[in-house]
Amino acid sequence: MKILYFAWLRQRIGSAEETVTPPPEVTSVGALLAWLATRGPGYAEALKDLSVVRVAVNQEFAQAGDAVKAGDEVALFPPVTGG
Amino acid sequence: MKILYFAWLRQRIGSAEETVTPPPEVTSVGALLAWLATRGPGYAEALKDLSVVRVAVNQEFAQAGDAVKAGDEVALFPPVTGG
Amino acid sequence: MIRVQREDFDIGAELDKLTAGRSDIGGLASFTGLVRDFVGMDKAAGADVSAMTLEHYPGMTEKRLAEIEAEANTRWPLSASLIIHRYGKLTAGERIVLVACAAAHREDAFAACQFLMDWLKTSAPFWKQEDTANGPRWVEADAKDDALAARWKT
Amino acid sequence: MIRVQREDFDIGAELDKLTAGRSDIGGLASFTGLVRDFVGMDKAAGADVSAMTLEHYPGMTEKRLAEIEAEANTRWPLSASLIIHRYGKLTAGERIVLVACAAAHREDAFAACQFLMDWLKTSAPFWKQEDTANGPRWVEADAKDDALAARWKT
Repeated sequence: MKILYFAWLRQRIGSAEETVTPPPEVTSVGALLAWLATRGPGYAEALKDLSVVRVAVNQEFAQAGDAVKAGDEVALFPPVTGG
Repeated sequence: MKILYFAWLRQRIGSAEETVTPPPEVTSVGALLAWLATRGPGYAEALKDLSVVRVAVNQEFAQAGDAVKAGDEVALFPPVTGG
Repeated sequence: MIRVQREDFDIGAELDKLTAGRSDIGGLASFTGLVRDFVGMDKAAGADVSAMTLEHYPGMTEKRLAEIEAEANTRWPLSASLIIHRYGKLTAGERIVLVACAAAHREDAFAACQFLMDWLKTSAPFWKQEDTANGPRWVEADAKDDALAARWKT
Repeated sequence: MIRVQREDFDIGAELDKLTAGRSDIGGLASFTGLVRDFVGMDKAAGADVSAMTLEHYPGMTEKRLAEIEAEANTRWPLSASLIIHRYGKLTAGERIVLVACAAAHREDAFAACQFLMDWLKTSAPFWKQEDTANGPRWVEADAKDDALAARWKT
């Protein structure tokens, strides 16, 4: 599973992109975020307030209950501020 | 008093501009329109439906009750359609 | 700034001038009106229009446009505003009018731009005569424009 | 048409292309977003901004913009539409985004243009980091933008 990080999530986690293999019980966006938060202090810090974290699965906005699976491209980023 | 006509009012009356001296009792926009309508068949035709006639006195929109006097520039035209 | 002119205008050059050297502007809204080749709401149902002639009231036109622009600047905190309106004979596809409003925030720029168009449509002394397949025809005022302008009454 | 690019764009050339050779267009509404040199609603109260860096999500950005543009074309009868959004480092006064909508009638052009800006602000994956006098600062999403976008929910 490819994980992408943008904006301050990228900075706090210290990585723009990584390939991870979560345990088999991680089948939803919510479970994935909880698992990522255990990967280190930068992750825990970046993911401590999920109200400012948005997720896209395969480039579509996704909610905590949406499914994730091996091979997906999952992106984590703050609320968007373009325009 | 200078009278200007625009758009189809100009065409029906057959004049873009004329200088007139209405009788002294003509002191309002309404009275002026009534007097102009007596000046010929083109005028009567052009001024038969005042709901589609707009008036400006000295380049400001005016209503039937507003005053007119010698020396004024009075313009008669249809509802505007620019833009 | 307002301009009433026979000549065409260059949208890009006009908009660039409005924001040149400024860095307090967050948004620039603009509207360009063009000569449409059909009458009314529906292309299929409308008569063809090959050209139109815009008549105006020199003097009062400039005065009204300046008043309308001043009113927009009273209602919204604009960094810059512009109205250019042409007159004379224009063929289908030609530009008629350009309205642009710049502001720190986009809502103000959009609102002022729409306000200027709505007011201009209903209170600036211009009249359109269209050359249609059925002969020349004075455009009648559209009740829809009065309704749009009425949005801004305070 | 949508474009995501590092380079600047020429507003006049882009708008001219949109209407070139067309005579069924009555109105062209456009919005240009620029880098403002201050933070927040009030210039006097805000920190100075000398530049900003726009980060985006290549792939998803283009996809979202195309979806947003398609949605606008479903909601309004548009003759043409355009979204250009830049990324990378931009200094104060530089152009960020251009949105333009052409339609037979001005209400449709204006509404679609505002809709595109509101949706783009809240759902296209771009993030702004400002260089302020107090150091770099990630721009926070504005609740006002969510409210503006909520107008269009059906």
